[in-house]
Amino acid sequence: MPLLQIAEVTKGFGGLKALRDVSMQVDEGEIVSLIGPNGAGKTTLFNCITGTMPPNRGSVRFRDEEIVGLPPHEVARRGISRTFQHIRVFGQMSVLENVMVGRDFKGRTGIFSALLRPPRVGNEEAENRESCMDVMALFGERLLPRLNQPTRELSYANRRRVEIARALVSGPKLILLDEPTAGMNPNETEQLMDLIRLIRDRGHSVLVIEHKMKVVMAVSDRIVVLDHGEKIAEGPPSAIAADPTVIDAYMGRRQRAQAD
Amino acid sequence: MRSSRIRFPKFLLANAPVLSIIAVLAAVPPFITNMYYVQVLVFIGIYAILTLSLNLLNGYVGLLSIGHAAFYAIGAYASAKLSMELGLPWVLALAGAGAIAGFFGYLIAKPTLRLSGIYLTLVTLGFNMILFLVLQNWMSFTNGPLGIMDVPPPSIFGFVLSSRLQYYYLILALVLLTVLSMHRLMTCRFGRALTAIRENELAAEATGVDTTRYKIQAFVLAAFYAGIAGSFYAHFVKYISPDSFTINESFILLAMLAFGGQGNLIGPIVGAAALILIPEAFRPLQEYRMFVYGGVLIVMMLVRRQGLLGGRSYSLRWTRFDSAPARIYERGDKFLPEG
Amino acid sequence: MIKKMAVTGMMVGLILAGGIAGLEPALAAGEVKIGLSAPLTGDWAEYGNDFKRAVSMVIDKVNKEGGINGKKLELVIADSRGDAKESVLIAEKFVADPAIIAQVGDFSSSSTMAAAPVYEQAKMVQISPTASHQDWTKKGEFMFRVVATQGYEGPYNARWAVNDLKKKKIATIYINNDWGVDANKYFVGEARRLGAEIVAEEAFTPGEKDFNAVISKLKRLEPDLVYMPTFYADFTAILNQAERARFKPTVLANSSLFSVKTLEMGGRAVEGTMIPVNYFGSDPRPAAQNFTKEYKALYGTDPNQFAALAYDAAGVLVAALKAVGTDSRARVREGLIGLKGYEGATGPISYAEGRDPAKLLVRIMIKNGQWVLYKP
Amino acid sequence: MPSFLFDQFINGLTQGSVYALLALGFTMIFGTLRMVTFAHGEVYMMGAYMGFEIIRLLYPSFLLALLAALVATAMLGIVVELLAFHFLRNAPHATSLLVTIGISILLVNLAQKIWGPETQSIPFGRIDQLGNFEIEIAGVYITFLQIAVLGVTVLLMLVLYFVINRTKLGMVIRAMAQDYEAASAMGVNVNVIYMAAFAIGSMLGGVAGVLVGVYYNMFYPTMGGIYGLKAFSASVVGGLTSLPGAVVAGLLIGLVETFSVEFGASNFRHVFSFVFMILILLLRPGGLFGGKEMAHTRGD
Repeated sequence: MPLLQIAEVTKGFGGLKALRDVSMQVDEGEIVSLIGPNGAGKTTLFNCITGTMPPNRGSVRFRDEEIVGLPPHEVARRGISRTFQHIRVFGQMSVLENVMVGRDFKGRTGIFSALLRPPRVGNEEAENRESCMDVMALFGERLLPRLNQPTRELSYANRRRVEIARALVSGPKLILLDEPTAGMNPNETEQLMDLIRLIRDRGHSVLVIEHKMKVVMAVSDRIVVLDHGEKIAEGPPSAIAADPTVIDAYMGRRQRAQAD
Repeated sequence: MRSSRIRFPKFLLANAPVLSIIAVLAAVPPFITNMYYVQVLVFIGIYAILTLSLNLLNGYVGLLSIGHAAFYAIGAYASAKLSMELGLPWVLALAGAGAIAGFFGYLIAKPTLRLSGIYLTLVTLGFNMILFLVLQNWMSFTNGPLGIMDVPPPSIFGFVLSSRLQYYYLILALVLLTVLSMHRLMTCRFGRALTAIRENELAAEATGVDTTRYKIQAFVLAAFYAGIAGSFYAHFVKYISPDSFTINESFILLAMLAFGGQGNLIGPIVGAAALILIPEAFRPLQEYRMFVYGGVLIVMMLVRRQGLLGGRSYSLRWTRFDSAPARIYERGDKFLPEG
Repeated sequence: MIKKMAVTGMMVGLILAGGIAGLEPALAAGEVKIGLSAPLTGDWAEYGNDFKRAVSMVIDKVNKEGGINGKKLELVIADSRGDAKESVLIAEKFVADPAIIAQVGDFSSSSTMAAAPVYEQAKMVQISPTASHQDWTKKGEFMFRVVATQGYEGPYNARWAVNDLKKKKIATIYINNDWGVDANKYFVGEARRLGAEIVAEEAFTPGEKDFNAVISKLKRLEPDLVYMPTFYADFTAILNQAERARFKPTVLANSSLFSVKTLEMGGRAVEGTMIPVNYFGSDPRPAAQNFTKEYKALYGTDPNQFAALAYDAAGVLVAALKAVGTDSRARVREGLIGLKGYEGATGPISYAEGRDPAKLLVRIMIKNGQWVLYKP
Repeated sequence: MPSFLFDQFINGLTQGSVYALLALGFTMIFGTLRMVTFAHGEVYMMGAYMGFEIIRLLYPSFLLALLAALVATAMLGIVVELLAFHFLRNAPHATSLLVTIGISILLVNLAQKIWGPETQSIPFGRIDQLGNFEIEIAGVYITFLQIAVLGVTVLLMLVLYFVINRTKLGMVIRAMAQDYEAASAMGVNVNVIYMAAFAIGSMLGGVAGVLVGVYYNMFYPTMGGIYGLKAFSASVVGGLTSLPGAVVAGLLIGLVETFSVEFGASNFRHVFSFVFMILILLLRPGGLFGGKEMAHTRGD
């Protein structure tokens, strides 16, 4: 039974059809890459999965439960966390606080327990801090020295790492990474590839949108290719690299442009 | 294991700045002979609570509400009615007033939270206008423009307040309770969720924060605190009428918050104090006083838009003596910059 | 960096200026002060300034005549903006200054009532020229009123309308503030008791300008008299708009309308309006004549009802001080109660039977654009 | 239709056109700047006083009065835009809102100092010289001023509608309303256009001031207050960015208020317009005619 089952998802904005009958799946412990030219509907598919923008038609089943129509926070609580194409961190909050928010939905401190502060609240906070430290340790020296720094003062790559740490800290079953290596230099990209593998080894399945073919080919177990809102190919990296329709989708555009 | 004997002085030293402020506020007033100054402090207390409650919405969650005086009014009228017609002792009337104001906060928040920015602001403005007009025209219940008179003084377990100093200590206690409760709320999961909503609502939602529920809770809390301030005002002045709760009152609260700075617990208090002291200090100018008020507002917004103390969160603790529960994140510790 | 300096400079400047201004002015030995709390800004600024002019006139005159037992009187004026919070703080400021022996003010009932407990506790006389809330004087022993309450003027007008003018179908248009609500309630109560039929009671929110809707409604109901407890601005607006709609009812109103502004802004639309007044420009009584002459000489305009009431408030206070001296606040109260035969601009004032003075009302009306004595 | 209903209908239209005229100014300013201003009531008041001074002192002609009001309110509008928006271009809403509140406090007190707190009016002699004929329809007398207010409102709306939708300046203003950074990237001198739009909005306030001031013949420093907020609710109900919406909403509110007086709830007349505003905000956040997409948070 696949972890994530997407069937005939369609999403339109007025006349424009961003996604047309897209079906795919992600299995336990798998790294699936979602590739395609700009505007192919990749981020829109992410938004359909996470509930930010529910699809017009089609179903998304996660661990055999239909999640279309659920608000984004319910989807997150069921074990799907995500990062965004344009980094969305809580700028004025410190790095530690940012990551702690990722795990806060597991806590039970409401208004009254916050006011009365039973010992449970203290333990919960400490426990939360503890798991945040574990996750941030994955990034070695990058985040740990900057725990109390406001996130807006961090470099682009570090802010991206905070976003990933925030998505990881709640121990999601499936993590959606939206162009994680965008804006990173080759060295940082290399480190991120190791991180993605590490994430998979720690038991999280990964669905990643990526443009750098080097990363896609090296990291993915399977690749899904979207073009103009339609799935045009799916399969292991080797098959996709040789697939004529994929090449046409990427290259064809240039040839057709030259022909006109 | 640290014995508590050593921990207690550490606690004192760490919170020395806060404790010393409270000590001064508690010890000095009995020696002030001129009751006028004590009375000004009482009004600063009332408006500090109101501005802090507005800060919950504007400062922490980023919802611009310009009708906050409506909850202040609901608290005042509810408390007066509860104590005069149901004969409730003041403490219950206070809690009742807060609860009723909170309930109205819920009524306003529930249907309007899916609206964005300026539209939500306009609903709060509309609500303030409607409430003012209802208070002014519902003769049978609120006695309309004649207002409600002879509101009984507050009494705590039978002890009836009479001297202005007693009122001062009561409002001081209420302000401290407000600040303590807001501090506790803000430094745990609840506070992080509100700030996350302000910083980036979409990311907060995707990270598992039920933004709608938290925004409603923030509204209910803000209304509750404003209701508490309203209840104190009613029993302190003992006469309430609609024209103390007009839209101008909401503008004054907004001005205090913007002037003092929002997003932390100190800015609103400083703002409330400043915008009560300035008109009082310039009273001899009589009608030119309002020119100073308007002018100061404009200059502050142009020169320092986050207000005097806005834009960052302050901790009044001396971290060197921090006796907070044993720090468990050693790994991060060794990287932490000193102090 | 400049911004930082600008802000700190501004704050330091404010605090310094505030500190100096807020300091208690050094108490000259034996100096006696009277406090005046009135709305110098805000919606009721106009009437606050009437207070300021009339009361300063009285104080200056007394000082010219050598003050009270040789001591000069100083007037401390504070702007309450007609706001309850401000008037409570002003009350505290006055009460805290030992030199202030009594207080005149405030204009609106709400600010007067909010401040009453402060004056009561300090046993300082609070005399309001215009506060009309029926139960205000019950708030304490030190609350004195100069204007006749609506509990007195309302029934008086009702008797005038029903018994003397023989009107049976009456409508009312009243301003929806504390004064207007009382004025309407007591008039309508008495008028119904006397057998008249009240066809409509129309309240309007202060600041309202468009009365066409109310006028069209009343035109349909055809009342034979319209009772209008309002101020001159709303009153003239209603009647101007009524004239345009060819609706010319018999109009009875209140002493609040006695002012040259009513004539100026009303023109022919207000012809025939009848009102009872305490003070009346061409009232032959010497007290009224002197006041009118002095006020016109000093300020160049004819005084209105509110100026006359403030003039009398200061007048009775001075009379009381002359009687009981200026050393104790509480004795000022006795001075006022013991006042005998005080002739004010608004008629004789005595607090013997109670602190709501029974004021004799004179009936006047507008004829050829002038206020004249009313002749049936 | 019984004559008194028709009579009230005319009253409703006149009252409504006053709100509509004022709402046009709000809509113009909000439509371009996306900023709410609380000083517009006071700009309207200043415009009224300008008209008052010209007609009273100089020469009782509407045109001259309107001209003076236009010039004064345009300058005032530029000052407000400069203080409240120009320097605070990327500041949060609340900051600019507060500066406009500060400005409105200053303007009211300034007017109280210059013209005194009491209500003033144009002497009757001068008013009649402005031309005061009436027409009578079915027993109802409609004065020249009532027609003027309604006529000018509709005229201004058409002119503005044309300017906004058919001229180059209009196109630029609409572009800036969507995304002023993009517009400035396209070489649009954003600051000048903002000032122009704000000046036009304020001039609308000036026209309203003269017309409404003379119609009611009442001039006092706090005349901007309740009318400012009422016009505000009209422009919100109209959709905050739609000029025809503001006019229709203003007329609608005028009619609702008038008939609420007719059917017995005269002191609740003002409550209806704000209840009306909240209902519209909840049910049709974009207002009657406003763009729908403005209201919802967009996920991207």
